[in-house]
Amino acid sequence: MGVRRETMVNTLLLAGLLAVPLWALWADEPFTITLATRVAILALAGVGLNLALGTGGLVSFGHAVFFGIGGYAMGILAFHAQNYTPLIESLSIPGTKSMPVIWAVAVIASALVALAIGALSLRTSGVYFIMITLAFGQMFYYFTISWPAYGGEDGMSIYLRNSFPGVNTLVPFNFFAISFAALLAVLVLVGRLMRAPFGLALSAARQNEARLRAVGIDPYRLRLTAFTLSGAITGLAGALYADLNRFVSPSMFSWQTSGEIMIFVILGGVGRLFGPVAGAALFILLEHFLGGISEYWHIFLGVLLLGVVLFARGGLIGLLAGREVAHD
Amino acid sequence: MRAKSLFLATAVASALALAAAPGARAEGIKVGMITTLSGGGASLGVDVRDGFMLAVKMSGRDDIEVVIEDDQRKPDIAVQLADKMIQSDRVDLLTGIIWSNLALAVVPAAVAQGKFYLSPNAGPSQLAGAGCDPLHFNVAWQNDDLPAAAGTYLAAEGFDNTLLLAPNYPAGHDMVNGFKRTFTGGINGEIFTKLGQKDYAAEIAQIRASGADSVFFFLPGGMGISFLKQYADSGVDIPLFGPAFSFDQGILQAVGDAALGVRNTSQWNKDIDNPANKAFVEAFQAEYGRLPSLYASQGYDTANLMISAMEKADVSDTDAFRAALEEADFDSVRGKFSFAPNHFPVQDIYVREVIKEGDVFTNRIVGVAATDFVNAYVDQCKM
Amino acid sequence: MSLILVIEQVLNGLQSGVMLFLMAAGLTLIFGVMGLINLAHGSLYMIGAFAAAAVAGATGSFLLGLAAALAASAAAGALIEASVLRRLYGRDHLDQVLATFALILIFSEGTRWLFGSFPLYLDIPDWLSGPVLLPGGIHYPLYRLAIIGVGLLVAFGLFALISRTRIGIRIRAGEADREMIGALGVNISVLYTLVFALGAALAGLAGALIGAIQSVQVGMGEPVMILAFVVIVIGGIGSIRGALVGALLVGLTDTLGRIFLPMLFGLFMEPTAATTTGSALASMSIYILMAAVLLVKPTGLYGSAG
Amino acid sequence: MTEPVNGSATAPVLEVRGLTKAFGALVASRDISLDLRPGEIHALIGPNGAGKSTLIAQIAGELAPDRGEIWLGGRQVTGWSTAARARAGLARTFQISSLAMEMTVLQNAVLGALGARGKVMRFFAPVLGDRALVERAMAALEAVGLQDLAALRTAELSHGQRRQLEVAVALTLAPRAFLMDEPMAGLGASGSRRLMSFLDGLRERAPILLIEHDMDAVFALADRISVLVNGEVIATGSAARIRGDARVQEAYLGEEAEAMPGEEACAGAGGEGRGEAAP
Repeated sequence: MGVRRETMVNTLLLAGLLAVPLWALWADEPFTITLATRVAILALAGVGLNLALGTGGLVSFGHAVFFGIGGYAMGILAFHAQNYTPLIESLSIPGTKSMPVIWAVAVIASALVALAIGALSLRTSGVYFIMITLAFGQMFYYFTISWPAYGGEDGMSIYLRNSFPGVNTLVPFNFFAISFAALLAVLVLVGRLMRAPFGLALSAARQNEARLRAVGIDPYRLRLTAFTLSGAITGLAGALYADLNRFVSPSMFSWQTSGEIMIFVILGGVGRLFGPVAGAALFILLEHFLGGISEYWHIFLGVLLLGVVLFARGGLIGLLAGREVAHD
Repeated sequence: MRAKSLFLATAVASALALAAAPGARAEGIKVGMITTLSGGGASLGVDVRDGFMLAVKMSGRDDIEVVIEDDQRKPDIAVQLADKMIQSDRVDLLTGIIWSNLALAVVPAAVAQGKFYLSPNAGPSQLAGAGCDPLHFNVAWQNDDLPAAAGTYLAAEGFDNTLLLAPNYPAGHDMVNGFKRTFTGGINGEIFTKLGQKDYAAEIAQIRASGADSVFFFLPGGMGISFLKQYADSGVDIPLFGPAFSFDQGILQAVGDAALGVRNTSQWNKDIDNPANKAFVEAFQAEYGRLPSLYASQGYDTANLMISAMEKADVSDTDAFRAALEEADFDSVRGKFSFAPNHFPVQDIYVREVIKEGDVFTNRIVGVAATDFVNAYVDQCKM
Repeated sequence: MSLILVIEQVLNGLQSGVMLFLMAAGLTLIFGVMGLINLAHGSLYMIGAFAAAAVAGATGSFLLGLAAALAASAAAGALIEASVLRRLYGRDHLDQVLATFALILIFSEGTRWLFGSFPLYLDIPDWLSGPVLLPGGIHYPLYRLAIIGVGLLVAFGLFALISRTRIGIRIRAGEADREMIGALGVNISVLYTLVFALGAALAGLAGALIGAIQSVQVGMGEPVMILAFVVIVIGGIGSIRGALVGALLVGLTDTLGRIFLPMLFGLFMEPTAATTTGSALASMSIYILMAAVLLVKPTGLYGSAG
Repeated sequence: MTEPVNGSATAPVLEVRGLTKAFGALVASRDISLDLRPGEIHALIGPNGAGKSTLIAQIAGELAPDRGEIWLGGRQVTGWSTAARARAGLARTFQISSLAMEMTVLQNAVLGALGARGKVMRFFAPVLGDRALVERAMAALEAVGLQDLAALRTAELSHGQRRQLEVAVALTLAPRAFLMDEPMAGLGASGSRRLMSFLDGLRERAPILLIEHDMDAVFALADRISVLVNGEVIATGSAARIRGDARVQEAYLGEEAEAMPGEEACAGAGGEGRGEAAP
């Protein structure tokens, strides 16, 4: 019963996320479309983190690294393309304005970095893991601030949104559709993954590591794989987010960004496939709505967050769909 | 407001659609102000906003609508807000951004969409040189201006062994380069610190040991407060110079005695003797109960520039309005004010000294560093 | 570069390490006894600085300001412990991170709402200002020497408190076995509130002491909080001794790295590039240190278990 | 029903040779040697603090010995990880139920089957759509009598049912040897009896190294018994031999009577065993 109700809530969420920009298209409210695009992209970042954090129990306080790497993959490639300078001088590899290529680079780069960071960080656990991931985040943050080649703290602006074959990405709704499709695709993949042998074992690694070892499965490799996939997804979101803003900067790497991605996951419901979608939607809604009421809106955000942590542990999805039920 | 109910249920959303048809706008102008109103850098944004709104109020016009939003000093938020103001609020003109990195994120896209942007503060070199635009006007300074004027001044004063100190980020490098461009004396060395660093004991020890005859530093906000207090307490007596940012009205009270006597370069001070400035300083104090800052003066001038153009042209006539802005036919609180071909100010830059008036720390003008100063990027601008 | 400069920089590193210890000691105590990871520790530091600035500004007395800082931060600590954090002791770290992150938002914007956006003024008292001449011809600010003294005194006091006194025994018992201490009849919730208030007061003291030589403004606590976490992670979470060693390591690495890395790069690079690269690396140095320590000892230098 | 163990020609499945482990001055394992032969239940008993947990941890691979060797199925596994030993055929059950509580009963069993088969890095096909895995898991659940509760969340199981599930998960591994850490702990009298008869039949599938406090069960089930006192195996042999061993009576049984007064009440006939052992 609970399963069916959660499915219903999830479907409604997706339908809402699709319906609002459709309405905005009709009502000629392009900014509403931009907001919905932002929700889709941030939700995607959250889905990435949720794989590590919710399913795998890996509380990463450094996912901004992957978000930023995705963003900079877009920024650097597009920067070279718009200035007609080669990406790598000696090989005369050019930059590109093509989204699929940028995504591929973003996903691969962030996966590789996640693999490296994960391989080192997963030797620790608990609070140490939280803090070592934070430390890696800070390293990247200070590195990008003081690295002059790509703008340092100023970041980089891209004057035109990148292109996607057969789609005019400058039309807000088209870019929303691209982002929404990416979110859907990743949701489907992660949903399958959670039911697959890998997902079962990963979830067991979070719930009871000793049990997993006792049946002959080594949790380290599972976790490292999960962390890498998680970083790759968040990296893809970073590339899309950079394209939404046509801008990248070191703030994508800041620890507050890591905190915010975590907030999407918690607000929506840890470990729930659609939690980050609900969380990101709620966050953007709050930011937009409370931000208009008072410049001190962070106080309300703080109180709300506190309320969710203390009293509504299943997050928004938990409130709407009831207690979590084991996946079939 | 109408776009804000985004994620209520779909049903509500479509109900709203009926009520949310875009309303017809009255004549006049709609201004979008994106500035920093929360977090550590909020005092600058508050001053720009207050200066701007004071000028709007004093003009007595009721056809200026200002939408003000807080960018939280985050570039991505600033971009979102610009999108919102352009797409949803349908503003004619944007202004308000404090920080160079936020301006670089917002301005190119805004002017590309045909909106005017009047900068009350940030003037990064990219927007002054190759990235200049007919719709972009800077009413404050190019980032290099104040340090370059300081370089001229220190050279004229005969300093020949200057140590340079700035945070390790683009604006810090701009400031150091601006100074070096005009300074003809010898450079003792350069120290770049971590952005946001608050303890300068190590750097001060280095300064003490350096044997320099002067120190030029750029440390905005809390960094400057910390540095000045620690420097004064260290007993090192090598004279300090800097651009106005570390000696601004909003900061000086927090620095206290430590700043007394330090000379800095600025295009404005409250004791510049002209009627516009007198009226501004009095009105600002009456309205807000504090002395105006450099940022407040820039916000005030920005609004008056805009109002002067409104009197000559309608903002919907882009070319006419741009021409009216280029004339800069308003009474600047700085006295003389005109635009260089790249739409950055041509103005005098003064040398100020920090003093104490009663209980209040403030500046007084002690000289002129440069007359009719033109920024260094004019030639790179093709428009 | 002279020996004097090196000694002076070591003193500076010591001073920043000692202040970090005040922050880290509270954090590690709270973690050790209650198992709570408190991101809002930086807010308590900020509250100490603001209270000191407000009271010192109103009364003109730095010492009264310090007292106010201790009182205000201890009270704020006790308040959040009793109202919010108490509910989080049994929870996993994720909930704690989130809840205390929420507290940061509330404290930061609340402080701005109370005190406005402009930085506050707090200065060194006259009797501690200016440099003194140390043996060897080093001019060193008296105030920084005083900070080192206060910090070492607090460290000493903490060690004494924990190893010698009844309350220290209770703290250690709480660390070892929460249920046992309950069985012993100690009122555990009062003990927890006390420990939290103590940790908060230490943070507030650090905030006030540092506020006098830095800027007192909203957001001042977060960078320090992150550093304090780096410290306790290096030292091993829950260990006071680890916090002391970690704090000094971080203080020295940061200070010496800032000065000597650019010089090192200057040996084989042109000056501007050397200072840029050197200071970029210096700004990452403590995080590199932390990652390195954790890779060798995954539970920190003096840590027992994750 | 099982062949007598003494003088058996079959090679031991699990063998511990000269295992030593010290924590500072405390020697928790002192030159321990024992083996587990096909078809037998070998019980390991000893008073609290004798070093049973340390020994299990070393056999399972959670703790590295200072000296000594562990052999499993003819291979030395001393340096192997826990997971590698499990893959090599060592199935353990935990003293305190160690299950994934948020999963269903079936999922826990499937996890065991998955571990036995390997190939965990499968990302797309639903694990519960894999008939071979599910059948293997269901067979194990049926063996312990949990088949009707397969869809229940594990957290909702009773204590006794969780113990059964522990055993079922171990069964899915089709192991060479079972390592069972107090499987009867906390079971009522009838639960213990059922589990005893189950274990009695289980030894045909694979031998069991049984750590157990319930003396009644130990003396009824075990083919051989080893007695661990202060980190040392002071005696190994059949139930009868252990009952008659003077050192055991002195060092262990006397103390046990003092140290664990509840044992008698809990294990009903516990006194009987001691009574027989008494001179």
